Amino acid sequence: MDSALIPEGARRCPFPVFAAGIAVASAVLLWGVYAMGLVWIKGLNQTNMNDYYGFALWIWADLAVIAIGGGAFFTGLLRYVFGIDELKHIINLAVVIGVICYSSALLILAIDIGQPLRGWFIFWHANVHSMLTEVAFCLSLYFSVLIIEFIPLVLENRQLDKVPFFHNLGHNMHGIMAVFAATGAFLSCFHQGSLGGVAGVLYGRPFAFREGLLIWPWTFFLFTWSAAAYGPCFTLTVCKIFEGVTRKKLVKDNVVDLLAKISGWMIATYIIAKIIDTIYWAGVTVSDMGFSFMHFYSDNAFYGVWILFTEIVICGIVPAILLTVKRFREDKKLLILAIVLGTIGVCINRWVMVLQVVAVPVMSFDTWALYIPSWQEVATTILPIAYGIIVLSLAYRYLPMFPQEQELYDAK
Amino acid sequence: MFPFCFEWVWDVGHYLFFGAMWYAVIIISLGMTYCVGKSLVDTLNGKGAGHGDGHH
Amino acid sequence: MTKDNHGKAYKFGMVIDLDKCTGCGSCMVACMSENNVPFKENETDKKDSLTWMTVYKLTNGKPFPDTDICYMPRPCMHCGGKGDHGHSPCVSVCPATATDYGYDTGIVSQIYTRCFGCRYCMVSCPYHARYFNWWDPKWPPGMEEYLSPDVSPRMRGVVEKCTFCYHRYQEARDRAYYEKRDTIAEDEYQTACTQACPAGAITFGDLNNPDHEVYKLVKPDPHNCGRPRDPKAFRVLERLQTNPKVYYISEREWVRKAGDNYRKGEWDKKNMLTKADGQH
Amino acid sequence: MKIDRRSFLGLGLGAAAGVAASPMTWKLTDDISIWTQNWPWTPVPRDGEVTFDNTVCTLCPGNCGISVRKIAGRAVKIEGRGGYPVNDGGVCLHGISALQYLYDPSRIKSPMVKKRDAWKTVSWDEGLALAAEKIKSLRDLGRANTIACVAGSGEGTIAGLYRRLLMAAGSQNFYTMDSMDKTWKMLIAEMHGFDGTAGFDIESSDYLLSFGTGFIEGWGSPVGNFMANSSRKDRNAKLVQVEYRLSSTAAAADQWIPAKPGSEADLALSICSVMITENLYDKDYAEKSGKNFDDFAKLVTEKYAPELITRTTGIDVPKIKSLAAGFARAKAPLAIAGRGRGDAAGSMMEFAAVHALNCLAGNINKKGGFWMTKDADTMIWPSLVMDDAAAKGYAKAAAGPGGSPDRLFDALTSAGEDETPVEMLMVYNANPCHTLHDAGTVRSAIEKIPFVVSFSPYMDDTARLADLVLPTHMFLEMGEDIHGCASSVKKVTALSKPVAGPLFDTRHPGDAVIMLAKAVDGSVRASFPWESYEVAISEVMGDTWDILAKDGYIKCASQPPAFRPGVDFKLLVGYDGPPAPLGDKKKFPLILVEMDHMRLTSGAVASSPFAVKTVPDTILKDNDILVEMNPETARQTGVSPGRMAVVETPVGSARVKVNIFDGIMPGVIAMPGGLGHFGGDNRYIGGKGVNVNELIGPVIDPVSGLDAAWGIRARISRA
Repeated sequence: MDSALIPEGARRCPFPVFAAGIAVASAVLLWGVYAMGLVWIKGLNQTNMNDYYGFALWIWADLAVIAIGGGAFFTGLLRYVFGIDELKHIINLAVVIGVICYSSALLILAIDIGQPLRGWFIFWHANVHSMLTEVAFCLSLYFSVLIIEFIPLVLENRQLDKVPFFHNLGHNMHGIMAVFAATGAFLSCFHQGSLGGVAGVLYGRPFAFREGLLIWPWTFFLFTWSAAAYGPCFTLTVCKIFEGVTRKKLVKDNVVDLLAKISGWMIATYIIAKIIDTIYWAGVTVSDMGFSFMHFYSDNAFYGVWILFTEIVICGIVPAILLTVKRFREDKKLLILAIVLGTIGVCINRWVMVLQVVAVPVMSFDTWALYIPSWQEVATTILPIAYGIIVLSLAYRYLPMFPQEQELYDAK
Repeated sequence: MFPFCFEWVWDVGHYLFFGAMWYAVIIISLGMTYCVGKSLVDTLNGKGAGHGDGHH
Repeated sequence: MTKDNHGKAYKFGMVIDLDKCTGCGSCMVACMSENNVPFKENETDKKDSLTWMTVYKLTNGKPFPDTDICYMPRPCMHCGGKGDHGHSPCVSVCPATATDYGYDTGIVSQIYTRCFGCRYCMVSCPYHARYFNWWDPKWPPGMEEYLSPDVSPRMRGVVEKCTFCYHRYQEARDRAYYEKRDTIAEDEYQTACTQACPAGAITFGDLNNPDHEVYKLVKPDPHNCGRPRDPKAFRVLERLQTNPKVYYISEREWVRKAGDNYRKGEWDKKNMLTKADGQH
Repeated sequence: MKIDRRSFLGLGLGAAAGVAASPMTWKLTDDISIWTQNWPWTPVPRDGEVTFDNTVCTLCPGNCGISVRKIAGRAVKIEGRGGYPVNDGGVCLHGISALQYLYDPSRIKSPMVKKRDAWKTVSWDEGLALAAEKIKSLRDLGRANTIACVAGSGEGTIAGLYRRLLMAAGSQNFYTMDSMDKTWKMLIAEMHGFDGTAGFDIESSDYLLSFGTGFIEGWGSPVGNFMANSSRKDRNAKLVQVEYRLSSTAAAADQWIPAKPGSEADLALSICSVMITENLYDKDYAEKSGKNFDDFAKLVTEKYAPELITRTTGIDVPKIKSLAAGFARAKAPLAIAGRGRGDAAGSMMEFAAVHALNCLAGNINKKGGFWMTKDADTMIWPSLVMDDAAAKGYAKAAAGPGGSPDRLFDALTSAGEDETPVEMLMVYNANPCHTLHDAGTVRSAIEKIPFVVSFSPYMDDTARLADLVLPTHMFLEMGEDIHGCASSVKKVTALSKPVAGPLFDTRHPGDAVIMLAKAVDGSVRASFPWESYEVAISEVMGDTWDILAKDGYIKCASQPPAFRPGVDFKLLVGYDGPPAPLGDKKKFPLILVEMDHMRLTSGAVASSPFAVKTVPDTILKDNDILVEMNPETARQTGVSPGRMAVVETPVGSARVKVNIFDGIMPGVIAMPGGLGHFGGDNRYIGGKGVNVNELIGPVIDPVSGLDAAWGIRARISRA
C-alpha cells in the first residue's frame, strides 16, 4: 500500500499492522492533546501544582527529555566535529530522538506557562541574567539546528529524493553539516548547562544552590556533562528497543560498543564530579546556610537518602563500571542493564533538581510539601512519549534511519 | 532582544548574551541560505535529476 | 538613582514587632482589600490561596504547658539580594523582566502584564511570598464595586505578590512633586497593613533615613548589607544572604532562633559571641 | 498553469514565508498579548475623585470608628478612623471586610414571604400588612402577650423602638442576647448595690489578671485591647492569663497559668485567701467599708487556701502565692472575667470570685482599675399609649423569666401540644439559631412559633426559619446612635451615618418598626408619632442629638468616677462553685470548649469571605471543622491528626477533623466558634464547618438565671 515510500529493499511490516500500531499510539496522543486543550482553555488550575510547587512534573519532564535527548548533540559533536566516523551509523537515530525530545520540550514549555499567548515575551523582553532566558534562546536555536540535521534524512525518503532540488539540498546540507553540528553543540552545551543553572542559581533554595565559576554554578557544568554522558544511553536504549520490536539487527556491535564505551567513560567522570559536588555541597555550601545534610532527606514521606543512593550508586557508579569494563559491556544483558540504569539515573537527577528542591522546607517553621500530579499533567507528560513513538515509527518505516540495516540483513 | 526594547542595557551581560545569540542566528541562517542557494543553482544546472549520481 | 542600596535613594523597609502581633489577621485583610486580591469559595488549601501578606504561626515545639506560640506576618521581603545589590532571588531569575528591583526605592516590583506565568520566581523565593493566579479572579456579582482603580486586578496565569503598596508611594511622590518637594515624609507613605495593624506591630519607612522609626528600631548596618545591629532584631533566613527589607523584633530567644536555620550547637555558640560582643 | 506537486509545495512554502515575514504576524502577536492583558471578564475598576466618609462599625460591641474611602462615590475601602477615641486608626479584619457585607449578592434584596417552604417576593406594604395583621389579630384575641421580640442588644434608639412596639402592643416578651455585660451588670447590683455598667481601665492597669478572657481575641473592644496590649511593654504592665489552652492571649501574656477548666473561680478565691492571710489587701476598702468581709475571709482562708486547691486547679502553691503577691503589690491591678469573647453570660459566681480580687485590691473606680459607671440615660421617650388589649397583655408575665432568650426558648420547648406561649416572634439584629447554646433545640423551638418575622439583611440561620422577612439596611447604609464601647472605660456615644446605598429594597430597621406600628393602627400607631426614624432619633435623643449631629460622637471624660460604692461580700459567702458543665464524667471523659478565634465572627453576622480566607487550615479544611487537642488526648482516644473523628456530647454529635496542638491541656478539646452557618446563597461561609453551639447545651446559672455554659463533657472517637 505504502511500498512506494518505504526505502528500497527495506523490509517493513504490512501496512495494516503498522496502521494499527500508530492508531494505538494516536489514541494515547489524543488523550494528551485533550488534556493539553483543557490546560490551555481552563488554565493551570487543571494541574495539582500550587504556590509551593511552582515547578513540578512538567519541568521535570522538560529537563528529562532534554537530558536524554542529549545523545543528539553529543553524538553529533563526536561525529562531525571530532570526526569519529563509525557514529554515522547511529547519528540518524540520535538526531530523530533529539528532534522528538526538543520539540516535546518546547511543547511542554508552551503548556506549562500561565500565559502561553505571551510566551514570546521571554525573547522580546529577555532578561539576560536569567538562566531561563538562556535556556529559551539556546533551546529554540538548537531545535532549529536539530531540524536542519533532520532535514537531509527526511529528504532521503525515496519519493522526496526524486525531486532534484530536494536531492541537492540534502546533499549540500550534508556537506556543511559540521558547521551546523558545531553550532548545535555549542548551543546545546549552553542550554544543557543553563538548565542546570536554573536550579543552581537559586540561592534561596539551599537544596538546589551551588557555588560555581563566574556566573555559572557547578550544576551548569554537571548538567551538560551528564546530558552528554547519559544521552547516548538513551539513544542506545531506543536502538535496542527498535531491534527488539523489529526483531532485526540494525546497528553493528562495534558502533554500539563504541558509543557505549564513550558513554561509560563520560558517566564515570561525571559521577566522580557529582560525588565531589555533593560532598562539597553537603559539607560546605548548606552547612554555611545552617543546614545539616539529613535535613534534606528526612521528616517526610518520600524523599530519603535512598534517592541519592539510587541516583549516584545504582544509576551512576554501576552503569559507569558496566560500560567502561569491556567484559561487561560486551555482555548483551549487562549492556542493556547499564544503558537503562543510565537513562533512569539522569531522569532521577533532573527530578530531584526540580521537585525535591521545592519540597524541602527552607524556613525553620515551614514544612515539607509533597504533591501528586493531576491526570491532566500525567496525560500531557505521556503525550510526548506517544508522539515520539509515532515519529520514530514513521521515520523508521519511511526513511533510511539505520544505514547498516541492509548490510546486516544481507549478512544474516 | 533588541536595543529599542526599554529594558535593554548596554552592558557586558547584554554584549555576551546577545553577541552569542546573534552569532548563532547568523551562522545558522547563512548556512541555510548557502545550502538552499547552492541547491537551486545545482538544480538549475541539471544536477541530481537522475538520482544516484553524485550521491555522497 | 544609584545602582546599589547604599546611596541616597530610599530603601523602604518594614519592622514587625512579633511580641506585639496578636495574629488577628487585620494586615492580611487590609492588604487584600487595598490590592484587589480575589478570593475563592474554598480557601483552605493554603498552598493555593492568594495572601500577599500571610501570618505564620510558630511554635516552640515544647509540650504542654511549656508550649509557646508566635505569629509572624510575612509580606514580600523585598530582598536586596546578595551583597544588597538588587539581585533578589526572584528578580535575577525572571526571564521576561516582569519583576524588577527599584534602586530608588528598594522595592521589588511585579508587572502583571509582562509576566507570562513561568513561575520561576516562585521557585526562587524561600519565603513563599509569591503567588500564582491559578484561577481567573472572579468576584461575586456586584462585589466588583469595591475594587480600587489604584491597583489593576490581575489576570489568570500570572504571578503576583506584595508591592509594599507601591501605588501609595507613587501617590505620595506625585504629591511631593506637585508641591515642589524633593522628599516624601515618613507618614506620607505607609502600607495598608501598617496602617491597619490594630496592635501597632508594623512599622514602615526608609531604612536609609536615621530619623525614620524603622531605622531606629533595628539600626541596619549599611556596611553589612543592612543587617540589624539591634540584638532583638533579626531577618528571616539571614544566612541565605537574601538581605530582606523586612525585619522582625522579639524579646523571645526561641523566636529569633526560628528566624533562621542553625546546625546543632551553632545557635548557642552564636549567642555566646553576641553576649561577649555586648560586653565591650 | 499546471499545478503539480512541486509547484504546490513551492507555493505553500512561499505563502507561509510571506505571511511570516509580513507585519501581520507581528501585529497579531502584539494584539494577542494585549488581549490577554484585558480579558473582558477581568474587571476594570472605575476611577474618579477620592473622598472619605466617617462612620462607626457595629459588627461587634467594640464600635470602632471607621473611615470609608470612596472613589466617585463608590465605597472601595474601609480603614480605621484616626483620632477616634475607641480605636485611633486601628481596625480589625471584620471591619475592613465590611464592604463585602455591603456588596454581598446573597443579601435579602426585598421583603419575602414563605409559602409552602418557598420564598415569594412581596412589596414592603404587603409585608408590613401581613405582620400588622398578625399583631392586630393577636391583640383582638387578647393574646397580645404572645408577641415576642429578640434583639441583639437593648442599647440605642432602634432597640428602644422595638421594645416600645412590644409594650404598645401589650407584651413583656422583649429579649436581648446574653453577654458578659449582663452578668457584670447584675454583679455590680449585687455586690455594690449600684445600677450601672462595668468598665475595665485596661490601658492604665499595670497588672492584668485575666481569667480565661480572650482579652486580645475579641473580648470587649478588640482594637482598644490590641492597643492596650501593645503598650504593655512601654508601661511595664504585666498580663497573666489563666486558661487551660494556649490561646493568643495566653501566648501574649507574661505568664500563662493553665488552671484546669472550671477551676478558675477556685483559683481566684485561693489568691484572695493568700491576700487576706498575708495582709496584702486594701483594708480600708474591703474590710472597713465592706460588708460581710469577715465571713468571706473565713470562707476563703478555710476552704480555699492554696494547699487545698492545688489539686482542683493543677497550680502549685508557690505559684498561687506569687500570683497573689504580684497582683496585690501592683499599683493598679485588675482582674477580669468573661471567657473567650465574652459573648456568653458566664457564671455569676465565677465573676464574683474574680471581682473579689478587685475588691480586695481596692482598685475600684480608680485609674487602671474596675469602674462602675451610671448609664447616661439621655433618651426621652414620649409617653406610651396603651389601650385595653395592651394593658391586659402587658400585665401578663414574660414567657422567659429574667429576659434571657434561653429561658424563652426553653419555655417553648417544654410547652405542651396545645400551649403556645409565643404566637409571633420578631427577630432583629440577632441570630439565636446560631449563637445560642443547643442551637438545634432553639431551631425546633422557633419552628413551633406560628409566625416569625425576621428583620435581617442576610438569610441567616434564623431568617431562613421565618415566615416573613423584612430586610433591613446593613450598617453602612444607615445611621443610628451607638452607646458605649463594650467593657471599656472609654464611654463614647456616637452617631453612625449611611455611607453607601441602600443597594436593595431594604429599609432602615427603625423605619421598618415605625412603619409596622403605623400599620397596626389604633393605640399602637399613636405610640409612634414620628414620621420616620430620623425624626424619632432627633426627638428622643434631645440635646444629645444636636451635639451628635454636629460632632459625630461624644466622649465622656476618661477620669474614674468620683464616687466609690462600698462592697458587700454576701454573695460570695454562700459560694459553692460555678455550675458544672453538662454531662456524665464516665460516659463523657473529655471536656469540649468553644475556642474563639479573632478571624471568625461569633455574633449575629457570619464571617466575610476575606475573613474566612484568613482562617488557618488548622481550623477549617475544605468544609470540615478541626478540633484541637493535645497529642496525649489523641493518643488516649485513638484519633489521629488530620483524620476524621466524631465528637459526641450530651446534646449532639458532629464529624470533625483532628488538629494536634501541644498548647492545650490534655483532656480538653477545643472547637472553634463561628462556623456551621446556613449562609443561604453565600457559599463563602455557608455550610462550612460545624456550629459548636449545636454541641454545647445551656446551663442555667442558679444566681443570675442566665446561661452559664462555657463547655460540655464530651467524648471523641475515630470516624
